[in-house]
Amino acid sequence: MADRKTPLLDELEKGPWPSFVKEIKKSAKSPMVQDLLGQLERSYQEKIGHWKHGGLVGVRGYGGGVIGRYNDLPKEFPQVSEFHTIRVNQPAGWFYTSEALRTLCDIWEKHGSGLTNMHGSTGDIVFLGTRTTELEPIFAKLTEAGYDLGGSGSDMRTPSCCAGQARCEWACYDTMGFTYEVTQTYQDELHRPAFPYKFKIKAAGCPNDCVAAVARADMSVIGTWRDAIQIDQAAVAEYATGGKLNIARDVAGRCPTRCIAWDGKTLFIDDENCVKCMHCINAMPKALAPGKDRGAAILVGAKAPIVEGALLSSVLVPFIKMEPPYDDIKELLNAMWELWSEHGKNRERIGEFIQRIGLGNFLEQIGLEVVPEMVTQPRTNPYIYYQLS
Amino acid sequence: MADRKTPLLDELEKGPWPSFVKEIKKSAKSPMVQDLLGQLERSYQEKIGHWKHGGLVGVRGYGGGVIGRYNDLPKEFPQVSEFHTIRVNQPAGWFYTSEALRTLCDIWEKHGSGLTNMHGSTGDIVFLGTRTTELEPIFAKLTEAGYDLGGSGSDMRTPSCCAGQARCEWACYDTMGFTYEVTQTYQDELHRPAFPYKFKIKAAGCPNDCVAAVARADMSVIGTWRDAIQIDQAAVAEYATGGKLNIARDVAGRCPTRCIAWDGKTLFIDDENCVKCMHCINAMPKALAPGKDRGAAILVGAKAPIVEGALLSSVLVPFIKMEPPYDDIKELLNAMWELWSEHGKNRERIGEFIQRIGLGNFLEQIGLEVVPEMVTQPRTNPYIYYQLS
Amino acid sequence: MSAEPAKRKTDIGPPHYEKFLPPVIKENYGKWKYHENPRAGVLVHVAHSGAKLWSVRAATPRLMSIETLRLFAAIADEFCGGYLRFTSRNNVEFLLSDGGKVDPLIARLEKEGYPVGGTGPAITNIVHTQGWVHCHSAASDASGVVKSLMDALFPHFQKMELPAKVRVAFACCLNMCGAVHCSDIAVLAVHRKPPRINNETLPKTCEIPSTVAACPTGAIRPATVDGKQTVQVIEEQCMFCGNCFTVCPSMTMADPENDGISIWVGGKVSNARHEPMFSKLAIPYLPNNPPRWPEVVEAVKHLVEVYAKNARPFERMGEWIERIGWPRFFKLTGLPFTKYHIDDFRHAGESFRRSAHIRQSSQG
Amino acid sequence: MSAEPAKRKTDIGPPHYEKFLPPVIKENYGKWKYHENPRAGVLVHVAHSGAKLWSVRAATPRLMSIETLRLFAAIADEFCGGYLRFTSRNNVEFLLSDGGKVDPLIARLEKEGYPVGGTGPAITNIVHTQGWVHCHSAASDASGVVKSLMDALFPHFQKMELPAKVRVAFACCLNMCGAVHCSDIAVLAVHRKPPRINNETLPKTCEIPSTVAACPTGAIRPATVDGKQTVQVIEEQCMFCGNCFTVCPSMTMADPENDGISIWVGGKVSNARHEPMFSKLAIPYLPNNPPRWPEVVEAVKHLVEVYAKNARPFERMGEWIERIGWPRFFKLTGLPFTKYHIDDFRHAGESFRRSAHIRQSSQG
Ligand code: SRM
Ligand code: SRM
Ligand code: SRM
Ligand code: SRM
Ligand code: SF4
Ligand code: SF4
Ligand code: SF4
Ligand code: SF4
Ligand code: SF4
Ligand code: SF4
Ligand code: SF4
Ligand code: SF4
Repeated sequence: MADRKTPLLDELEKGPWPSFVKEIKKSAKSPMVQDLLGQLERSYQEKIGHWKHGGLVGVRGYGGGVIGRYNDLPKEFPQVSEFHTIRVNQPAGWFYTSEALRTLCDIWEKHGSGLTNMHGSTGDIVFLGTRTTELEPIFAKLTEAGYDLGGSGSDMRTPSCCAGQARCEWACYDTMGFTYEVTQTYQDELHRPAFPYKFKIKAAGCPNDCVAAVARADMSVIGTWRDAIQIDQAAVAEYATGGKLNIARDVAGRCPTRCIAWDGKTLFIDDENCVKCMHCINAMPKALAPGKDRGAAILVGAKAPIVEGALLSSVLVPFIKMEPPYDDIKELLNAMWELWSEHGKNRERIGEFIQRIGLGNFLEQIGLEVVPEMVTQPRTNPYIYYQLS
Repeated sequence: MADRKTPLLDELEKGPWPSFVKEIKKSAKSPMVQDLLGQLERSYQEKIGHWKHGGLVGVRGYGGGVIGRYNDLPKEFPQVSEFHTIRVNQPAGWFYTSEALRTLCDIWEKHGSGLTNMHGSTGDIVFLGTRTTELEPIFAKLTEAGYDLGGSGSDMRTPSCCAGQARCEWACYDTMGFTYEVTQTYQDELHRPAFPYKFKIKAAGCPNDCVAAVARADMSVIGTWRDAIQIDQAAVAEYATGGKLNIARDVAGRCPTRCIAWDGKTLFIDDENCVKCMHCINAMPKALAPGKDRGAAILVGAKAPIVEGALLSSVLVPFIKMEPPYDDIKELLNAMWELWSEHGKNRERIGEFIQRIGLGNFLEQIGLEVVPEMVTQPRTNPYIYYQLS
Repeated sequence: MSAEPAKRKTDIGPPHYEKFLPPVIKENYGKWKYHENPRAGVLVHVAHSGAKLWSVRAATPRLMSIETLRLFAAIADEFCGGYLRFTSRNNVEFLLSDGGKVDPLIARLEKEGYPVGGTGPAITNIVHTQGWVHCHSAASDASGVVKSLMDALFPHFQKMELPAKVRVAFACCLNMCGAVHCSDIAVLAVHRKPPRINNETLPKTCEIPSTVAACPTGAIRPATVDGKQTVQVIEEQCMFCGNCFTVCPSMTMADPENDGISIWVGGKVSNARHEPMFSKLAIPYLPNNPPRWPEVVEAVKHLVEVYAKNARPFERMGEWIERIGWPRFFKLTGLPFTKYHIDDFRHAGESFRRSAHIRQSSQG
Repeated sequence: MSAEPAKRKTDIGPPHYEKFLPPVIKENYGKWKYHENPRAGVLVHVAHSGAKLWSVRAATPRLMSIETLRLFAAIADEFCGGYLRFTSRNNVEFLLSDGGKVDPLIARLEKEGYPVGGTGPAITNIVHTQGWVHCHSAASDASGVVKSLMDALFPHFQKMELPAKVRVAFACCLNMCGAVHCSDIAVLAVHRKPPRINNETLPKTCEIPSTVAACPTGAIRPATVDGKQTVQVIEEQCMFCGNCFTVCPSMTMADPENDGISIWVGGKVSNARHEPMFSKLAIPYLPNNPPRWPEVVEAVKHLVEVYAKNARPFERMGEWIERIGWPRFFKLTGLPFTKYHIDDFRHAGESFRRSAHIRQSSQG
């Protein structure tokens, strides 16, 4: 069948940035991709998508991992009348070997469009477009090769994390180890949706939060430390004389709590007032490092706007030591999930749930003590639900 | 009739701070006050008040100015079975002459308890306690002497203001002149409740806000300026050497926008970024003064918690010249009152009303242009009510 | 406007303030240059003309007998041509054009029991309300608590040795007539039991729809009790604000055992440095203990002392706490942080800590 | 747990990452000392042992053919023993233990059309979503807008000359799969017409109670249209979020004429300096103009330029705007401030300026 004409899409082959159109065309030997090109060109002409509301498809025994997709132009583009997405759980930190990549490519070449997202926004390997009949064969081959599906629907979503200790000097705990551990522990929660709504976990090794955990995860695990920042004064002096950095203005002057003093010779940090924001360390990586007493802060509740408005995660546990097998965090997860599953409304994220029942009540229910670190300030309104003893 | 025994209240005659109990006893020749003492002692014993829910009483043709009060122990304390409060509109800035005070005392001695509050929390002279039958006579004598009642109920409440230009070098407009003018202009709105709820006006001459306008008035008029702060460098130098003030730390270091530079000799202010907070001027009154292009910012909506939670006023007009007869402000008031009276719910303060209908809609309705000064930041949620043209 | 017979005077408004201004003010109105604060309670305002105005500020209990007002009048006649004013915080100020009379005036006022002070970085009069003296809503008395507090805080009224002004306010119920919602230290009387409904009187005295509408949490439902139209309260949903009582006399809140006092800190009104701030909860509940409320007095004194010891010059209570952080505030004051301190009303979520900015090292 | 026959493999989870780590990482795992960023796209991490790891970051379109993945695999074999990874923003990183191979690798990648860059104070890949390529909700395409934007912003990918990182994100509907709510520059596709209800199919396809419950503003009411149980939308109450469509296929949002794109600024995720912040509305609407969305590209370029010109070192977009104030931001960018910029949802009042802190002098 002759290659389709795609004048509009062709415009997007131009320019220095790698082109997704070129990518699609690279796989255009697949008839599916031919029709995808045609349908997409049509969308570009008409300024409207041609996918219908997703239907429920999946692999046996799993409730998630596949996003069903059908088009509304089956006559014109029959090859993509079914064009489902498969979410494959990525290796922690998105590390691969060439061999691993080839294995995945071979499976996907045989059973799908050959198009992927590396990676989906939650972190999965996304296999973009196949038929219902291919789902079981793909699943069999994936598990054979040691891979499994990721999450979708009202389940625990595929956890993800930054490179952490694999490559970063600032990692305050083993983000990849932790992510692998929770993913394995909660395979059932990941594959069989049983929550009121989705629940995402993201693990960042330090407060720079390179996986946007605070904005995108129902549970955000953010590495931090409890003791003093490690300072190498000699190295500080080098930065001072290096001419690239104005320590007074750019480092001390930008410390959020103004807890850095710099007299031109020695850098003094009032660690009591340091909020572990990372800025000074970021600015002088050779001179400063997080302290030695490391762990993580656990925050909960981030989500996009739907329904009650977007939320960032908020502090649940100000500091916790991160030691395998992370039993305390698992207990916390179990307690939260139990409460939320029982009392959460349909499609109510845990962040919205907490606001509805009140953080104080939530903490009481899951048996966590209330500490002032959880809030920016105590209540200002006098509507207190006093409980008379 | 023998003086009552008030052992508990007597405890409050002790100590250095002037005693309200002594005050009450000073007027104890009045039988009313005798019973008041008795009833109050009883409240102190029982830890509960003995006043019943206020009933509607007043003077002919007025809907406000009197707070009806009856006790729940008419047998024990018949003299205070009726004990109404009269709110007398104070002179702007609470200035008096000895003669004026005596006039008020004479009227109140003849027709009431002889107890007062100088002043009520809204600003009125409060005559504390009299009978229904005394209301008309008191009103006649007050008007005779050139006084009138203040507000209560769902009306414009008695406006009040700081001493302003009468005594303060920082006053950016004539607070007392303005307050007198609006009070006189809106006598009908003040005396005949016709709003959804109360509406308070407070005028502060500068951002120090010595009448707490931003917290306690539905319309808060706060003096400010548009040009550069006036600096007398010589006087600054005196403060620098005076030894009392550390200009770098206490002045520049506390400027909210850090827009002050101090090199030990000259003080430089980046007025573009000055938010007119007053701090540097407060700290060096002999050296600094507000600019010459003076006026006021108009804020709306402050209130106590009932019903939706406490509010501070928010910016409605960032800057306005304050010139008698203040027609532009009157037009603004009329526009706001009209809209609020028509669409406000019963007992919905204007601050709550604005939040319910949306500030954007409110501005459109009253014909004010939207400017970014009205908000700390643009919206973060994407729920935009687009209107397609 | 007014439908009154012509002869009866109405709507004349207050007298014009000009009548009450001393000559020095009339002459220098709007022409002041600067001021000084030589001692607590004394302000000297200097005009561009060079003219000077001395203001001497004396304490008042706000609730005053006409005898006292007449005394003030007499003193004003004797020392300053009869000119005086009251302040927005209920102190009295005598306005002198002769500086020589300041000290004798102060001596006289002290002798009469109206001490001079309250200016500068000090504690001035406590804005307050009616309490048991006149209001039906009161969860405590106002004047008695204020008197007890000011007796204890009195040294700070006479000296100017605090880091900054400390504004203390009192309100006797959640209506907050004292506008305590923005004070360095706010003392707020609270009810802690749901309204007691009088089903006999309610149908006659209350408008049911507006009563239902009055409840911020929707805890009130219409109900029929033995044939009568009345209301019922879902008690778990009641947070004791008392707004139902304001609109409906048959729903009474006052309760001798459980009413009491809460304490809030860190509010401010001025724009100086930090924007205005609400007060935040420090102590959820202290007992009503007339005549001198020792627990409340102790708590407030303690807060002032900890603040005075730790804050830097010009730092208001709330600015100081922001600098050191709330966890440290609770440590320094030794106050427990409880479930009650976490907001759970409309915008509660806005007060959650939505970042990893945590003073991890200040555990100790 | 799983009720599957034993032989069928399930719930095995992802492969263990250790299998994929190069020796230099295995040996120095958790023992890194510091890093350097010698040029855009190249990171050198130095371990306490002295060992070094070079990471070379190349752009990807995220949507990739297996042919490209195989190419990456081949390149990895040739230059770094087959070790590579992808980043949280969809770039690819080749992991070298031999610094000598860095330049040749870069040359090779550039030749293949996968340019190197995106580190440091630069613009890296745009987090984005499916758009017309795969999603039913899309108000615009994702890949096309991103490609057009990155072509225009490309110099900032290759150089590190911005005051700080500028994170750009794209989402094709308010579900915000790109989590655009905390980006320096967020490009968000929007619907602007209420859902079109298909009363024929709705009764069969949608659960009416959950559809009604799905509406954040309560704009959806149950209704009966010629006998059929369906819903109706109070159009004035609809703000086009599309959540009804998510739960009910018979309420379609997409509209070729009125769908388009909004632009938001000043969000951030990191805790560095300022706490994380949401993005705020800058431009309410720009038209959908495929294939290259010129209006959107221009607007974003302009925002980056104004920021680059005015911000100070280390200042993220949102930190810069906070320093100069929003009024100045709108002046500098020449963008109109409209009614749409003022929040009017749940917590709107929290964004009002509740003080007199106003930059009065920056009118000009
Ligand atoms: C594939 C992916 C976008 C992408 O191109 O990468 C995606 C695609 C969809 N998302 Fe998402 N979401 C994806 C990450 C996200 C993220 C970002 C994240 O996870 O970090 C968010 C924002 C964070 C959050 O969870 O709040 C996100 C917030 C949503 C929402 C709004 C949820 C909310 O509570 O606000 C919906 C609507 C819903 O859940 O019904 C949604 C729904 C959807 C659906 C299933 C459409 C729908 O209404 O059912 C999309 C399927 C598109 C398709 O046909 O392929 N998607 N979605 C991402 C998952 C890939 C992966 O597994 O790695
Ligand atoms: C007398 C005074 C307190 C005082 O001792 O000074 C006072 C006394 C009462 N106030 Fe007030 N309010 C007084 C100033 C205030 C203030 C402060 C202010 O005006 O600056 C506030 C807070 C600011 C505000 O307006 O929000 C205030 C907020 C309230 C409220 C709550 C209104 C709200 O929207 O939150 C109520 C309840 C109501 O309006 O039904 C209320 C109601 C009342 C009532 C009428 C009781 C009632 O529920 O009907 C009180 C009568 C007490 C009595 O028997 O004398 N009072 N009230 C003040 C008026 C004196 C004067 O005219 O000068
Ligand atoms: C007399 C009075 C106005 C009136 O018309 O009655 C007044 C008078 C002055 N105030 Fe005030 N303020 C008065 C209530 C207030 C209030 C309102 C309140 O407390 O309810 C405030 C807002 C308080 C708050 O922020 O919570 C107030 C916040 C200020 C400030 C800002 C202080 C700060 O750093 O936040 C200044 C500037 C200063 O003190 O350096 C100030 C400065 C002044 C000056 C120096 C202005 C001047 O040059 O005349 C006056 C003497 C100050 C002093 O007492 O130390 N005045 N001042 C009020 C005296 C009350 C009293 O009896 O003690
Ligand atoms: C590779 C990656 C993590 C991963 O496991 O994939 C990563 C890696 C590094 N990040 Fe990151 N960050 C990565 C996504 C992020 C994200 C997440 C995002 O953008 O969605 C953030 C939060 C962004 C935000 O705040 O909106 C992020 C905020 C930072 C910061 C804080 C920057 C700031 O001033 O706010 C630093 C510190 C710095 O740059 O000095 C940092 C620093 C670093 C360092 C220097 C850490 C290290 O020593 O290895 C790494 C190289 C930085 C660089 O690219 O300039 N990384 N970094 C991600 C690369 C994405 C990409 O392809 O460009
Ligand atoms: S989040 Fe911290 S530890 Fe993880 S990669 Fe980023 S900087 Fe390193
Ligand atoms: S980490 Fe942040 S808060 Fe701590 S000292 Fe460094 S800059 Fe200051
Ligand atoms: S508000 Fe300003 S002008 Fe008025 S008295 Fe206070 S300081 Fe003076
Ligand atoms: S008035 Fe306030 S903002 Fe302006 S320069 Fe002085 S201290 Fe800074
Ligand atoms: S605060 Fe409450 S009790 Fe006190 S006067 Fe006001 S309404 Fe009455
Ligand atoms: S006290 Fe307040 S919360 Fe309780 S029922 Fe009455 S109005 Fe509702
Ligand atoms: S943002 Fe909306 S349109 Fe885009 S992928 Fe997510 S759900 Fe689909
Ligand atoms: S688009 Fe959103 S606001 Fe409009 S009806 Fe649907 S759910 Fe409600």
